[in-house]
Amino acid sequence: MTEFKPTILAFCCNWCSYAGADLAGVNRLQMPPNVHVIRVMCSASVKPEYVFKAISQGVDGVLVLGCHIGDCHYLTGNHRTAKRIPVTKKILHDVGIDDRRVRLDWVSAAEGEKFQQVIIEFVAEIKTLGPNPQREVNM
Amino acid sequence: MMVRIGVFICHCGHNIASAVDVEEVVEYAKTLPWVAHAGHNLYSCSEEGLGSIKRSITENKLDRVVVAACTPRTHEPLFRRACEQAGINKYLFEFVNIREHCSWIHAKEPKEATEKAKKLVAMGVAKAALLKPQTESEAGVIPTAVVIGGGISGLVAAASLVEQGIETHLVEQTDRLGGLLCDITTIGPEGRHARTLVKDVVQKLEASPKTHIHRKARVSDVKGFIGSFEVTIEGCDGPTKVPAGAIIVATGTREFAPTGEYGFGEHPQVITQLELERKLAMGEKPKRVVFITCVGSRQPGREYCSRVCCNVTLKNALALSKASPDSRIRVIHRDIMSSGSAAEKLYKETSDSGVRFLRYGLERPPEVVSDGDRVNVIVYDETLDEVVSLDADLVVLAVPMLPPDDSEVTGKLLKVPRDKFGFFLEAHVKLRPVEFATDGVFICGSARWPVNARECIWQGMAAAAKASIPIKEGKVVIQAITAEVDPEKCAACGNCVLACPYEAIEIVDQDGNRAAKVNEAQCKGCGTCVAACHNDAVSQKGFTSGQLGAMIDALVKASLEGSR
Amino acid sequence: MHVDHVLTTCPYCGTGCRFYLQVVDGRLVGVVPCKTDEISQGKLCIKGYNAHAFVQHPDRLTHPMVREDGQLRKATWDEALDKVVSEIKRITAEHGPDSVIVLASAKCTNEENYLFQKLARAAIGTNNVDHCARLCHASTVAGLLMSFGSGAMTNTIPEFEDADCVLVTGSNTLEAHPLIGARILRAQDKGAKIVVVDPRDTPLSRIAYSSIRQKPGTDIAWINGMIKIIIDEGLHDEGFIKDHTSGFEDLKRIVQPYTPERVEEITSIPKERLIDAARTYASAERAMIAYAMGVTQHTNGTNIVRALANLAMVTGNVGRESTGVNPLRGQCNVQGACDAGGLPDLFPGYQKVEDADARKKFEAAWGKPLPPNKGTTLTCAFKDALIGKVKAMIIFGENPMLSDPDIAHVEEAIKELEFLAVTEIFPTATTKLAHVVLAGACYAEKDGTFTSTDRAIRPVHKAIDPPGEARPDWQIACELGRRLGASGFDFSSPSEIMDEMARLAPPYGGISHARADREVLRWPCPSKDHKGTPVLHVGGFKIGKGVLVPVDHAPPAEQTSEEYPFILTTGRNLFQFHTGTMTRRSPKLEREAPEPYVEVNTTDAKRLGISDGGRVRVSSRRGEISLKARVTGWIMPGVIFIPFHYAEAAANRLTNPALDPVAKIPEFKVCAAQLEKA
Amino acid sequence: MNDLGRRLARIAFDERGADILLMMAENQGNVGPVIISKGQDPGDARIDVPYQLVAILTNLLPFIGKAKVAILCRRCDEKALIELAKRGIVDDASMVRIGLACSKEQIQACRCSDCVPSKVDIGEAAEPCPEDALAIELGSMTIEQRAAFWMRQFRKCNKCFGCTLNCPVCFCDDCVLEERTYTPKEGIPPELAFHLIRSFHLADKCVECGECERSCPVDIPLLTLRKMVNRDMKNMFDYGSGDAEKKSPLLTTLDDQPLEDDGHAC
Repeated sequence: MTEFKPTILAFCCNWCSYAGADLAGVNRLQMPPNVHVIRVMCSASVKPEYVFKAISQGVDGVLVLGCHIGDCHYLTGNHRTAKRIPVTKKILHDVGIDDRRVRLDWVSAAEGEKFQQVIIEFVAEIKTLGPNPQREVNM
Repeated sequence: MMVRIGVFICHCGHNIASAVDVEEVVEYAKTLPWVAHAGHNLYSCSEEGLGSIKRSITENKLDRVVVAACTPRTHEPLFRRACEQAGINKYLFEFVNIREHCSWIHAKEPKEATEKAKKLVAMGVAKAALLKPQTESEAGVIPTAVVIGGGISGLVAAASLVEQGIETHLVEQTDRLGGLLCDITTIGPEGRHARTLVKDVVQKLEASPKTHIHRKARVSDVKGFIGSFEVTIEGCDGPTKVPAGAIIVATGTREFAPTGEYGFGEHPQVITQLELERKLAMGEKPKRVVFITCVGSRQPGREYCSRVCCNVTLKNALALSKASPDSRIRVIHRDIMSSGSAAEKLYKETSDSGVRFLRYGLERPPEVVSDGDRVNVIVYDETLDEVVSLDADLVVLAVPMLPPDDSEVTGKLLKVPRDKFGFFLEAHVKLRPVEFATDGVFICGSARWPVNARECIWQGMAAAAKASIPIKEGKVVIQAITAEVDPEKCAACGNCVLACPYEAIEIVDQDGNRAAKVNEAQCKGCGTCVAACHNDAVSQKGFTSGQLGAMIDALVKASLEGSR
Repeated sequence: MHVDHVLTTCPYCGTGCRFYLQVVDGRLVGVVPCKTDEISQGKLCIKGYNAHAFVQHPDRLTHPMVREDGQLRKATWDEALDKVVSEIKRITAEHGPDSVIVLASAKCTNEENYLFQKLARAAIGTNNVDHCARLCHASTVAGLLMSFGSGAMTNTIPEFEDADCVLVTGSNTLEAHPLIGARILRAQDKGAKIVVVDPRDTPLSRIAYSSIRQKPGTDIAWINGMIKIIIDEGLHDEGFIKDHTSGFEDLKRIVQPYTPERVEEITSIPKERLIDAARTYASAERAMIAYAMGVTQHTNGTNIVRALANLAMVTGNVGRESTGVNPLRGQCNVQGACDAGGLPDLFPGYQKVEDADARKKFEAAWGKPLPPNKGTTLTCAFKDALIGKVKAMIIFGENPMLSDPDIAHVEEAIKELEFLAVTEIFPTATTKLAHVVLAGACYAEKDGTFTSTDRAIRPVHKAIDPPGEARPDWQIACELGRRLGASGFDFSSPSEIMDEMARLAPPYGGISHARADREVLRWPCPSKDHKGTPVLHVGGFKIGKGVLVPVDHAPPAEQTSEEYPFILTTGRNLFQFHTGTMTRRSPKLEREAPEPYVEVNTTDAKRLGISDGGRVRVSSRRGEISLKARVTGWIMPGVIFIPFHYAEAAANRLTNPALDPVAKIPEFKVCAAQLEKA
Repeated sequence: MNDLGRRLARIAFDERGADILLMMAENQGNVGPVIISKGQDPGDARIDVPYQLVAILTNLLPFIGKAKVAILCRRCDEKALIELAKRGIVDDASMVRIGLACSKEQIQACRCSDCVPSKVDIGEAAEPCPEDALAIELGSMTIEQRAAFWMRQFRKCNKCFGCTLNCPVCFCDDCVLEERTYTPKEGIPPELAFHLIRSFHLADKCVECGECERSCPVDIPLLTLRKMVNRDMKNMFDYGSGDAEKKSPLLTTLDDQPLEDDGHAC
């Protein structure tokens, strides 16, 4: 059996998490190569539809990263994220998809290390969960 | 429509090439749909690199460009400009980050890094194919500013604006200018005379024909957005509508009235710092004075430190101590917050001058007992571990500064946020100080947070400088990442209206068809509304669901095909 | 504002779902499924929900047109009808009535089809009347008539959900007959075993108990193989065979060589799967067979149908509820068009034109001598046109330029015609070639009845007026009949037409519009007090004994070769219907399946460097088309599939017009093709 | 015209001043929706066939204009109208609700826990059904079992869109599920995302009328899924659809957590 290499998608807001990811890079913080970042302006623009789409097409895990509550470049944008993503996870859970495949976290522009930490933890978690069963469906 | 994408992979010297096999990524890019050309550069951002991209655009008749290099946060403008120079709309450019997000963080896994870079490029290409040319809209700017608040911050801001030749309306609630400084003798630690300072600034202001001072007036309505606000000023002669390009909020602060605390309001000997200032201004020199600090602050419900009160206490204690050799000045404090070398010097000087400092704790606060003419302050001194009784002619309470009563109204008028205490919140403390997140509205002085006069002056100047930028430029460019509504699709359910943090969306009736409409100048491009819309009637330029969906599809395709 | 909810029957497949058309001030705005309908039970498929969408499309034909100087131009009804009549009169005068053919329509009502065949037989004087049943279930009609004495579905749609086993073959039921598919799924939810035999994985086969893929064109082999296993294992119903069938010994003999091993060789069905399927089917208390064009559209289609009938009879699965052989008919009224006599050899009610007694009855009723010989079929008519035997065609609502095999030849044939009149609701590839185009009314604009695949008479009600000057086809047929000088074309309503048909066609004897509105009547319904017949052949066959007809496997007409190494098979998808005349003008349907594609097996695609979504060229000995590849594991290697809905890449440019000798149905399901990356 | 029809017409037109009445009636053996204006014959009214009248109404809204509409309303319909009014889709003031108490059988069929309209005009209030047995069973399953259950159900889906078309609170003319943005696969069954996205869209508005489930040709227990998500919304945000006072928690800020500006500390 070949080793399971998860495919992970991360949505990062331009102002905090994407910058945090950049900082991680600048500091050469090493992390597993499974995460692919899509830059959005605010975590609040991440439609749950994207998460559902990715999961149902076989992506193994989805990260949604935004500014800390109170730090949102758009005042209260991430407040909506803070509510939508938990609902997204619940719905996945209800139909039998392990909701640990989706994670919401806050990473500021200064938190390169936290970004690294989140990636390392998430990739490890997804590896323990194994491949997304939806992969099979879509083959 | 023809789609011909050019993909340029950057070596970034060794920065990328040491981990990512650039040539392999180039070969991969050539197999992707719509890719008409794929190449690589040693340094894409160099003159040579940019030149080769521009040449390739012409030679290969490219209509979209994808550069896989570093981070868009620093280099996107550069490549966008290059595209523009080569005749491609700059919004037909897509940046793929394979340095910060790939080579640097997977430095020891070249194979994996290369595979990831391929996927990132595939995602970028998928998005690029769906990019649409955008026009940045520009809006004119009315060369007028409105400053709300005639305290020292507002005065300085207004003065700074008129000095730059900008027509400025200053709106003051009372009939006097200078705000709290009018009630204050000197401002420390340097001991400048407050009124002189105010007079200087007011003179400068009044000397300019560009100044319009509205006394006994308030702002009753604000419409519009950066560059074209319409501010209604309610003055003695009724309302005036002032068109303005920018607004500065300098509504200042007020002193907390500690009614009921330490006999305040009960014993005439118990007064606040500001009342002491008035007495000092009238030449009174009380001898036995007890100062109590942190009255009503740093405690549940008002947890913050008001920052200015300790220094004011020190300044006044020192002044009284120096005024008569037999004075007995005592300061009962929880901590002395006097940071900075000047303030520290003041503290030392005060202490050396014979002022006695006693420390109390929140759990055992001092008590004020009156016997008619005099009052006694009974305090448990934590340092001495004993209860001390201090007799006093005057007890001065250092109370925190509060936002003005009408800060909520002001906040709503301007659609700017306040914190839980009612002070205004700027857009970002570090990235955008003195600016509100709402473009064209600025903040200075103690309305933002209690600050001393010196800081008020800095902030007033800073806010004026920021406010003058759009006015001087005469236009504001709106980056084409705003939200737009397809009225055909829109069900007018109002989700976006509720979700928008900027109140930039409204439901309008157009020929009987109700649909949401985005005010572009008010939209900041966060996309919150996009996620709130269930049928994709709202989309964000440059981040459409089609584009992001295509990125996901590309990742899935590249990953699943790879795993097969 | 005036809102009406008009109860009518769906114009798409033959399931016969009923819904309310929402009409607001003469405008169709939506569809509400009828919750009290026995068939649809308040549910519909996506086509049903969009059945209003095309009706008021701006492309609708709103007035008659005649060709002048090579161009079609607007004409008055008088002008257009007179033109048809004068041309038909001229041609019959010169070449005899058999030089004319009338194509009836599976999209028109029973009443209209009755008139179309009457027009051909009584007004023109020819039995040359046929319709697209020729292309779908001609082999069913022929095959089941021979085996059972009746050419229709033996049982009813609701019975599917109570079966213990459903053997589905050559039917993509969930897509082509969604609500029948749903009933089959409900049976599965209740514990039934579903066995699907199909060269492609279908949405149904993917959920079924057993999904078996056979090489296209090898059906008799696996059916005979199953019969052999059943007999060998003693799973056959001896009592039933003895009491109700004839020819068992011959059958037993002919299936002997079809050992599981040999069947595997021919069909590539693993023998264990075949054995399991045989046991599952034979041991079920109530087992139903459902099939569609995957069975019928072969040069030996009639024989495959007979083989299925054999399978059902040897296991005693005929004449009881939730059993039987159930051809699923693909158009709203393809059953009714056959019932109403839109066939060259049959009067209404399946009475043979060659039968003198029957002829006498109709001659008496219609007051005119009728031709005694069988007419020509639709498929043969095009060949006849090429050799000058057929000179004129009157087509009601069909589009042979997309639906018939080898379109290039169809076009050639049509161009040979001296005269072509087409009644249509939309411009089609066929109307483009017509000399006269008559604007017809669609299902929402007229009254009448459809007969669904399970023989239920389903009322159609007028919800709105036809657009512009368009007229219902029954009125057009009446006008033509009258102008051709025939009597018996003076109907004032479809209800009157049904009354005449009921008098002449015994299975419809008890049918009237009033009854059909209140009751679900399934023919045979011989009298006004008869409740209709849900299950056929209860207590035995009307013809005495069911005929077990020994049939042998024969290879398809066209074999793969080095030049054409793929087997091309064709069919439908869920979202489009037939030639797309209606569905492609329904935005929500078109959006679901907007462009033609060819399904290619993953391994074949890899070998040829074809990527999913990439463009490919498919060619056969007859033509070539270019379209998008859909790479999938759901089709066998070596087989490709193209839906035939799309004019821009018409599958029927490639298909083989070779015919079943009995039913004259073309072999749409198998031809040899080449596939290349474009 | 039967008695019930007469009564409905009286309530709608005479007592409550409606211009049109939306109800169900029997005609030639079939029961269907009927819309009549004042003075028109309501026919033989029926209440035992659960047509989703609010969904029928929303389809007709563009044509109704300012007319005052009386509508036969179960408790769930009432809640649906509230959700629609909250979003400006219907004007609450132009709605005349005729309260219909559901029968015991209907309540059981819907596993309905909130079944009595605010005012009962027709029918008799019956006991609610406390819980959805399937939801409980699914809740007690392992996640793999639950996935197996739903995947088997969803594989039956043949994308008729009956669940959206007949949904009283689905009001978009064009649905994203009809496009290929989130469900790129052509053909059936649709991807899992189809059902997930629909669940999310309904999270803050489903009134559990059960019409999706009744409309489903392949018997997917969609009402159970709706109930599961609604329970989540209740647990997470104390939100229940059909309450005019409650804004969707998915659109508002985090109420009880005021903004904190970390910057002040520096």
